[in-house]
Amino acid sequence: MDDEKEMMDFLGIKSIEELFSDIPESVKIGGLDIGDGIDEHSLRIKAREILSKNKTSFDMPIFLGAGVYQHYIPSGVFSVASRSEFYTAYTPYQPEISQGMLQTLFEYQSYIAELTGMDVANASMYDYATALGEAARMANAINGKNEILIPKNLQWEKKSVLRNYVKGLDMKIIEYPYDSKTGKINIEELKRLINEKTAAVYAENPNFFGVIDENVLKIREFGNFVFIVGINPISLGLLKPPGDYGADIVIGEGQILGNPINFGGPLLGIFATKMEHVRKMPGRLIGMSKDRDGKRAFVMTLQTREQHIRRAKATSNICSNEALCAVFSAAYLSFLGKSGLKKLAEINMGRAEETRKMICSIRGYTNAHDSLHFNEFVVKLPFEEIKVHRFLLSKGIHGGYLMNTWSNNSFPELGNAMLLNVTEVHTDSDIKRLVDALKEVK
Amino acid sequence: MDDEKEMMDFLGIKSIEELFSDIPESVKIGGLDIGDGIDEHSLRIKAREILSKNKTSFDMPIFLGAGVYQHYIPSGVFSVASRSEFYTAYTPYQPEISQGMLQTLFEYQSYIAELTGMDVANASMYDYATALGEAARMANAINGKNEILIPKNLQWEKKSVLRNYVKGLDMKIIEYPYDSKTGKINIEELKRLINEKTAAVYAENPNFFGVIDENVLKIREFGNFVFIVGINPISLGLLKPPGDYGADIVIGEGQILGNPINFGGPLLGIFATKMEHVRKMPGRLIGMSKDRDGKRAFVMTLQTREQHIRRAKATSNICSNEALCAVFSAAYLSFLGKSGLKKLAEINMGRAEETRKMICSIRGYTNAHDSLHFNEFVVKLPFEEIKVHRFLLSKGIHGGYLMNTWSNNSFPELGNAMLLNVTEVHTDSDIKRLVDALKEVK
Amino acid sequence: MFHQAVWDEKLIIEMKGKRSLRLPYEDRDYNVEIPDILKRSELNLNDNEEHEVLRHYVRLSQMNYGVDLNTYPLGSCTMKFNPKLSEEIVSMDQVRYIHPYQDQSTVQGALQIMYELQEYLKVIGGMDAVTLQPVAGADGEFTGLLLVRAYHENRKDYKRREIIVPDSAHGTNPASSTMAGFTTIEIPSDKNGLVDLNALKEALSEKTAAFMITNPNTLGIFDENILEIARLVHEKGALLYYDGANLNGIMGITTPGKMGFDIVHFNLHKTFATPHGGGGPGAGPVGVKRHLEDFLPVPVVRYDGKYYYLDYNVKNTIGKVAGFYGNFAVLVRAWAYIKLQGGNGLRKVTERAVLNTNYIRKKLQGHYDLPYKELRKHEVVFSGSNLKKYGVRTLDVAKRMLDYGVHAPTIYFPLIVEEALMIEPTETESKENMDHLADIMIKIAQEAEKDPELLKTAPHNTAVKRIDEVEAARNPVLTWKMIK
Amino acid sequence: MFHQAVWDEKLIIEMKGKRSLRLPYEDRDYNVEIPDILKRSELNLNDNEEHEVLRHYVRLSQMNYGVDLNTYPLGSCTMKFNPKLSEEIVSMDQVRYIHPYQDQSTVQGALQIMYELQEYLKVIGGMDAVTLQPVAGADGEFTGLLLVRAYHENRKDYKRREIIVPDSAHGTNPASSTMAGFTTIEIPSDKNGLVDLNALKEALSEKTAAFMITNPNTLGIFDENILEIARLVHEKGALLYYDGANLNGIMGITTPGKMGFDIVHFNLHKTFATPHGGGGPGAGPVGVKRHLEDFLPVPVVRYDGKYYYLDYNVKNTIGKVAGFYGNFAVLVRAWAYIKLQGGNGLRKVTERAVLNTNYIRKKLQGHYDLPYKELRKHEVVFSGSNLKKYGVRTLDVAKRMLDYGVHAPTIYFPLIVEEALMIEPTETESKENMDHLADIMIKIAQEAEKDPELLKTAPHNTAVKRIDEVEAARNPVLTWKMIK
Ligand SMILES: Cc1ncc(COP(=O)(O)O)c(C=O)c1O
Ligand SMILES: Cc1ncc(COP(=O)(O)O)c(C=O)c1O
Repeated sequence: MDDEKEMMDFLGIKSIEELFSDIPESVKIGGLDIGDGIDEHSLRIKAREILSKNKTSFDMPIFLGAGVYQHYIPSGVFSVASRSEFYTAYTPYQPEISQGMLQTLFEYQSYIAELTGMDVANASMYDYATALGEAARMANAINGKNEILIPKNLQWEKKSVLRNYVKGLDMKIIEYPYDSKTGKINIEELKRLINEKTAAVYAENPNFFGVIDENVLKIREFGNFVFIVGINPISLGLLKPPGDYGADIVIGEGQILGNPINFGGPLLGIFATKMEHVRKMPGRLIGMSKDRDGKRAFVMTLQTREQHIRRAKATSNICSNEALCAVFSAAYLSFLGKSGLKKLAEINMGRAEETRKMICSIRGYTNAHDSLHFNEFVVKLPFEEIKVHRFLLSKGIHGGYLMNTWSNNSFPELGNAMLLNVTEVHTDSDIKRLVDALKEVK
Repeated sequence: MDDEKEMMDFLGIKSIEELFSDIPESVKIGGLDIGDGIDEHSLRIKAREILSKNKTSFDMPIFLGAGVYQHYIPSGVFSVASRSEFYTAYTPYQPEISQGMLQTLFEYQSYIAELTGMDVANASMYDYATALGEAARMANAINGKNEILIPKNLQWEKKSVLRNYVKGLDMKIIEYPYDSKTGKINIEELKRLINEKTAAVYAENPNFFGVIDENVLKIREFGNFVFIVGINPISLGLLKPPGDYGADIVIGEGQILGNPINFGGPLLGIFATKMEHVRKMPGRLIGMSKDRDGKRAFVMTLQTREQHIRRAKATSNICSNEALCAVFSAAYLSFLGKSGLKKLAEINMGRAEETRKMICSIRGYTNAHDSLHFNEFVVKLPFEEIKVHRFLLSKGIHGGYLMNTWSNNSFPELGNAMLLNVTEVHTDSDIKRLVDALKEVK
Repeated sequence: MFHQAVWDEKLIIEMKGKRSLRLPYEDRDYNVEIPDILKRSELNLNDNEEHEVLRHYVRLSQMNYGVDLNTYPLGSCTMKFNPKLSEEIVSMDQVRYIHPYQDQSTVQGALQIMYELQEYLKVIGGMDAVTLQPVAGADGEFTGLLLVRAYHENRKDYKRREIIVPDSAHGTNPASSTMAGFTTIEIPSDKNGLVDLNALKEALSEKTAAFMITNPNTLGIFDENILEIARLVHEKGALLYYDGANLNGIMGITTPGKMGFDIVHFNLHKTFATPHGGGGPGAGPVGVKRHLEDFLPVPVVRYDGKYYYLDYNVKNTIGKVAGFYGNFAVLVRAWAYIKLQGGNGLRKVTERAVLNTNYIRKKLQGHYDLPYKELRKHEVVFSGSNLKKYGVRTLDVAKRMLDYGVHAPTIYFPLIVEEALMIEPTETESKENMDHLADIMIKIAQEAEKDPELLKTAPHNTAVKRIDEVEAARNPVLTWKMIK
Repeated sequence: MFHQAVWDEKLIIEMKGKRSLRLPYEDRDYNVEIPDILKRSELNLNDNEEHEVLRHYVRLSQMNYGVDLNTYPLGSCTMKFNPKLSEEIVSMDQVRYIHPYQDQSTVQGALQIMYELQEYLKVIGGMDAVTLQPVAGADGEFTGLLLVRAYHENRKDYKRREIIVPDSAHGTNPASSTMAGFTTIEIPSDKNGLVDLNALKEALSEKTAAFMITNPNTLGIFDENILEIARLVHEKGALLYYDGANLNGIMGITTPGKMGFDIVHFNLHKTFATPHGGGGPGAGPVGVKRHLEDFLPVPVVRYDGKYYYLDYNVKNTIGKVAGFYGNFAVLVRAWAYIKLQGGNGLRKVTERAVLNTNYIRKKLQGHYDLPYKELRKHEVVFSGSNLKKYGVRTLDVAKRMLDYGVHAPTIYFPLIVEEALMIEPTETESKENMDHLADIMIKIAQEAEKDPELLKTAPHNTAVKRIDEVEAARNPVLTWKMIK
């Protein structure tokens, strides 16, 4: 109070109102009708009250994946990310006093480049979906062409985001089909659709059905388009990196690497490319340099691509990104290391495949796609999707993603079907409960 | 693995066993039969499973105090105490690299000295009970006498701990009575019991009944003993500090100042005294000094009182203390500040007194002590203690401390009685629920 | 004197160790038969002990500056105190461990918080509807501009493909405009740093889709002509867009809605005290007036009086702008912040932010050039051009500030001020801190005269000395595999 | 090169601000009528903004060294990595917000964890019963010695009032002995640093209540005569007490029970990886053999196969040694640590700790004097007396180590080694770290010869330079009101 008085005296004003004398009376409002503030403790109680209405994966097993995934997050990851020097920092505009964040992001970029087999990765995009949008725009910037081929069985949210991202470029989105038996790319059809207007081909491995698709290996040779590959970063502990099969851009969901799902946000868009394309790349890049003593130092670099310098001509409008999520992921990958990542990929694949077999041996439940899967898979159900879902819920189990009920895609060929995800966090007993419950549905 | 191999090669050993060749085979064991280790995530699940059997004060209002108290702890206190530079440090044996902890403890000492009105406070004792034990021993060290007078209505746990602490000195513990109408010290009786053998008189304000007792003001003039006063540190926002009425030693429970109750531990023993007694004081002391550049610096001091130097002649055996709890308290007091502490004392007293009145206006429930109370009070019940308790529990309310059922003290003059605590964390609705439920017991 | 921690920290890949952290179910054998052609052959990573990883990042964190350490007067960024309770709340299982596709009956708490936040933002922005989906300010802009486009196209008005922005605009404004398929027309500010009404009039046409501004603008000056601007824009059939990054200067005093804006994005990580995370995540909800409501992204959170639900039925929805429902954990923090402040509290936030700004403005006047008028809202832009005579640039002033253990202001933005030093103290800095900040800056102005080398070689007390940024861009080393 | 963070940090009382943090129900009026004579008149504190308080302590924390930063080879203290999951668990509401007097049906989770921990410690200690109540190692010793006393007195053997300890014992041992009303008899170690059997025999008598040792001892040497020692002690009707601070050297290889000890205290904050908190809280549970079980403090946690409960019916209980049931939140962490390790894991902990110790022992041999034999368990004590010729003391070596960003070993303990440097690496240090530590210490030994001043004026890279400890003790300034 006294402080404010002193400051007002210094300014020679009698009331705070004077500081707002430049705001026309006609636009002033009487106040904000949103109630009074409350003290911290009352909010602590209130937040617990409200949030207790949520059921978490500790309250019931949840077999949902479909874009974001439950994984074990080492407690140390939270310790790192909750260092207030990290989380209360702004973008490292003054690098000399921000080496911690810069080096961590440099490590993140390096990890992603290593995993994807690409030359460079940026310091983050918002999420997988917007990374796809940015990738499509970048393809257009690279070759000036206007058509992008995407899988028909792409998650509808990604399609929708992509549509918005390329709208400004008047790019055409063309869907290529998949083989309904295997769930893999219909590679002949894809080949047929590629022509001189093709700016980019986008393929996912594993795809939305969880199917591992070796067809991605063939796409590069189909032409001179920008080849965009979407990955699950953990699967790269086992699978060939897209860099090895000619990808120009690799995108994916980085939430998977040590970030909690948080009801779907914040997430972390992975974005990697080849060095030759780097100046067309969206997003922030951290580079290694030296300080005036010749000591290794890190700094934001190639900023001339970015909006604060290039404005209307920037490669993207992105400014705030998901830096802290990248910190989570750098720490996560460091805790896991090479052996952990490989092992984790194995565990995911192994346990999901086991579960798939168990479920598909129940009468009426069948395998939708006769392929290898990473950590999720589609099962055809003998009952209405929603019925199975509700029955499971009544048993305290949250089933998978309902392929036709919840998706704006439709998959009529699947009939009633559920996309089930199994990772290392699903216990033996969780899986047994799921299988037992499925047996009981009638 | 390789590391270990390299180290073994360096040592010229072939197996780790060789490092244990000095342990006689006859004492070796086959292993520890406590099961296999589990991974972090499985433990995360298990811990939640087990702990979910606890009901917290967010699950039900809890009107228990009786030594440890529920208070609002600013979230920032946890942020401070969870800085790993603080919590993963050892005792600051190398002060130059430990200024953070040392300054914080110096601030804690200063806060306690200020609150209690004493010259100095140590950096912590284990808890209130052991602080009493140490105070009694210190009294004996000061004047060589052997009798300590304590209130009859002292919490039985404290009596028991005290007995153990003075056992080695063969001190005699004498209980002085209280006035059953007011719950205050029977001051004439106390005066009568004091004589030339009296090493110390111990009095509490507020006392175990929550009663505020102005009789403490008279005790000093009864003689030349060591006057030990037990306090609730928050009450000192309103009440005269014991330093003002002649206390030689002030003790209390520091948990109250920003530490969670944690099922009763860790706690924080407050211990303050006069400068003239400082060399008889138990526990660690932080002092201010200078470094070789003349810069202010902090350091552990007067260590010649302590066990690592004085060994069998030390003032106490305490080594590890409750430093981190003192950090909680220093941060807590800083967040509250002078105005907060005063206000908090008012809120506690005000709300508890209001609740007391509400309860005592229910037919059959009566005021046990016709006095002012701080934040707890004894109510005489019209039914068996345990019956009232169980009824409340069935209504999702945890009542107060059962004076005769749970205490090894007995308070026959009270009949069925409950010690109820109300602080700022008890909401209006909690209190209403309690009062309404009490009305319903039959 | 201040010195930042210095650890000669290796890159994680340069460390050596073995993995100590165990995974669930890792002791079993899995028969994973990937076709050879798809099998990964190499993975150039290392293994590390949990302990060493932790130390590595804790040490790195000590070499980073955050608002929890000291003053962070980064203009336009609104670096205010981030309540710790928000962090406590978002670390609850009920926030972390819920999946966006969960049956809505199992996430009523999450939906309630989102709904309440939507309602609060409507009031604060003076808008009729809000989407929480955009995940950053720029994403909010992009969303807003997609709405602009959808609005005009819905009216079959396809020729409106121009967005006008003032030259004082943040870079994201033109960049977002491009992303949404518009051409950006930049108009110069007038001599007061404000919208030049004549220039605006000239630029406006039937091709104008929207005029995009922030008020107070990036100089921290409130444009008193705002109603006239709104009239001009609307008269031409265009929409008026509000960049909410500067909401901290007017919250509770006025609203974008009241000023005539049709669309506003909120920067929750600025105005609403969610931590910036070293560069993100943020959240950039968008509010619109009634006539744009039907275009909002799906889903929208609704409440039927008993049950919260996600509504995908938005008539002319533009679809989605991010994968799910926005940055939920950031939304929760903003919700908590608003709950703590309440309506009066938010107004006080603004009042104090503006008081602080004008206080430091007056303290520094005379030591640094102050272009344009005196009265500012939540931020003030000085110019360091008075120090040029000593061979010292604003960059040097900024670097030297770091030596005193405070962060530098935003520099070289907005572009219309030469050698700009853009200071935003925010409401959470005490007078004591601002006096301290002013003392430092005044001292540095004196140092510039007496010992310009000291500034030009600054910083001296940070983990590293001044970095060669040119070299970094000339020979980019962007990953550890590019290190030679 | 390493530099610790330096902030010229005020005392909190020297700061200025107003309280920004609101209390529940603070807006009401309370009619609090305290009699004037009991009313406080003055309270010399200040008010501060939440933000500033937070920054103050965050900055201070950067000027503190913890095991999360780097190697912390403090002998006898077992500074190992503290699992982060333990911190996550104890921050749950179900740990923080439960009251010790709660109806036991509402704290079954807490009681289960305590019960399980008791059972684990029984096995690890080779004991028959355990109390979790003592809140530190020294409190465990005190409790153990009260049990010794109760045991003898129960047998009407009142003359046993002597506790024998070796001269290598930790200071808490004799101090605890005094507290429990015993006289301490210190016996010299033999030329191997071990219990001198003859001295022990001489000291033992009908007055001996117990012999208190640790094995491996504070030199890190395992006393091979332990069974003989146990025989001698028991033969004289005395008890054998195990100071568990050194359990990290034998866990899973042997147990105190197997070695013939009657009583053991555990240092959970050492062996069981609970963080030391900058000086505490710790936890010092005590295990006993059957013949002492009836004397344990109340309550004991029991389990009837369905229900966990607190049992106050212990026949000859000594009563209580702390206010409630021990340092519960510390117990939970130790429980978590044991769960993570399991039986085999704990054995591996010991193996690696011992391997690390002998590795660094061999690396440093020749650079520092190594008194006594080579083979050590979990710690090793060197002597810096070889550097005396350069005018350098162990203290100087320790201070110089800080300049390299590592913590110093324990110095001047045990007392039987001149200029002692007591190194305990623990199992959680990697080979790389130990090589680094050895390199630093070797380099310092060289510096001692070449540039002794460098050591005598060390440290140079810490927040403050070497502190005048003598002045601090001569004119104690123990609170801010004592500052002149
Ligand atoms: C005025 C202004 N507009 C827009 C933005 C972009 O916001 P974001 O970084 O959240 O994308 C910023 C951020 O600095 C800004 O200051
Ligand atoms: C050998 C030994 N015994 C006993 C203790 C005392 O333990 P605490 O500090 O937990 O009281 C210590 C602590 O340093 C010790 O090293």
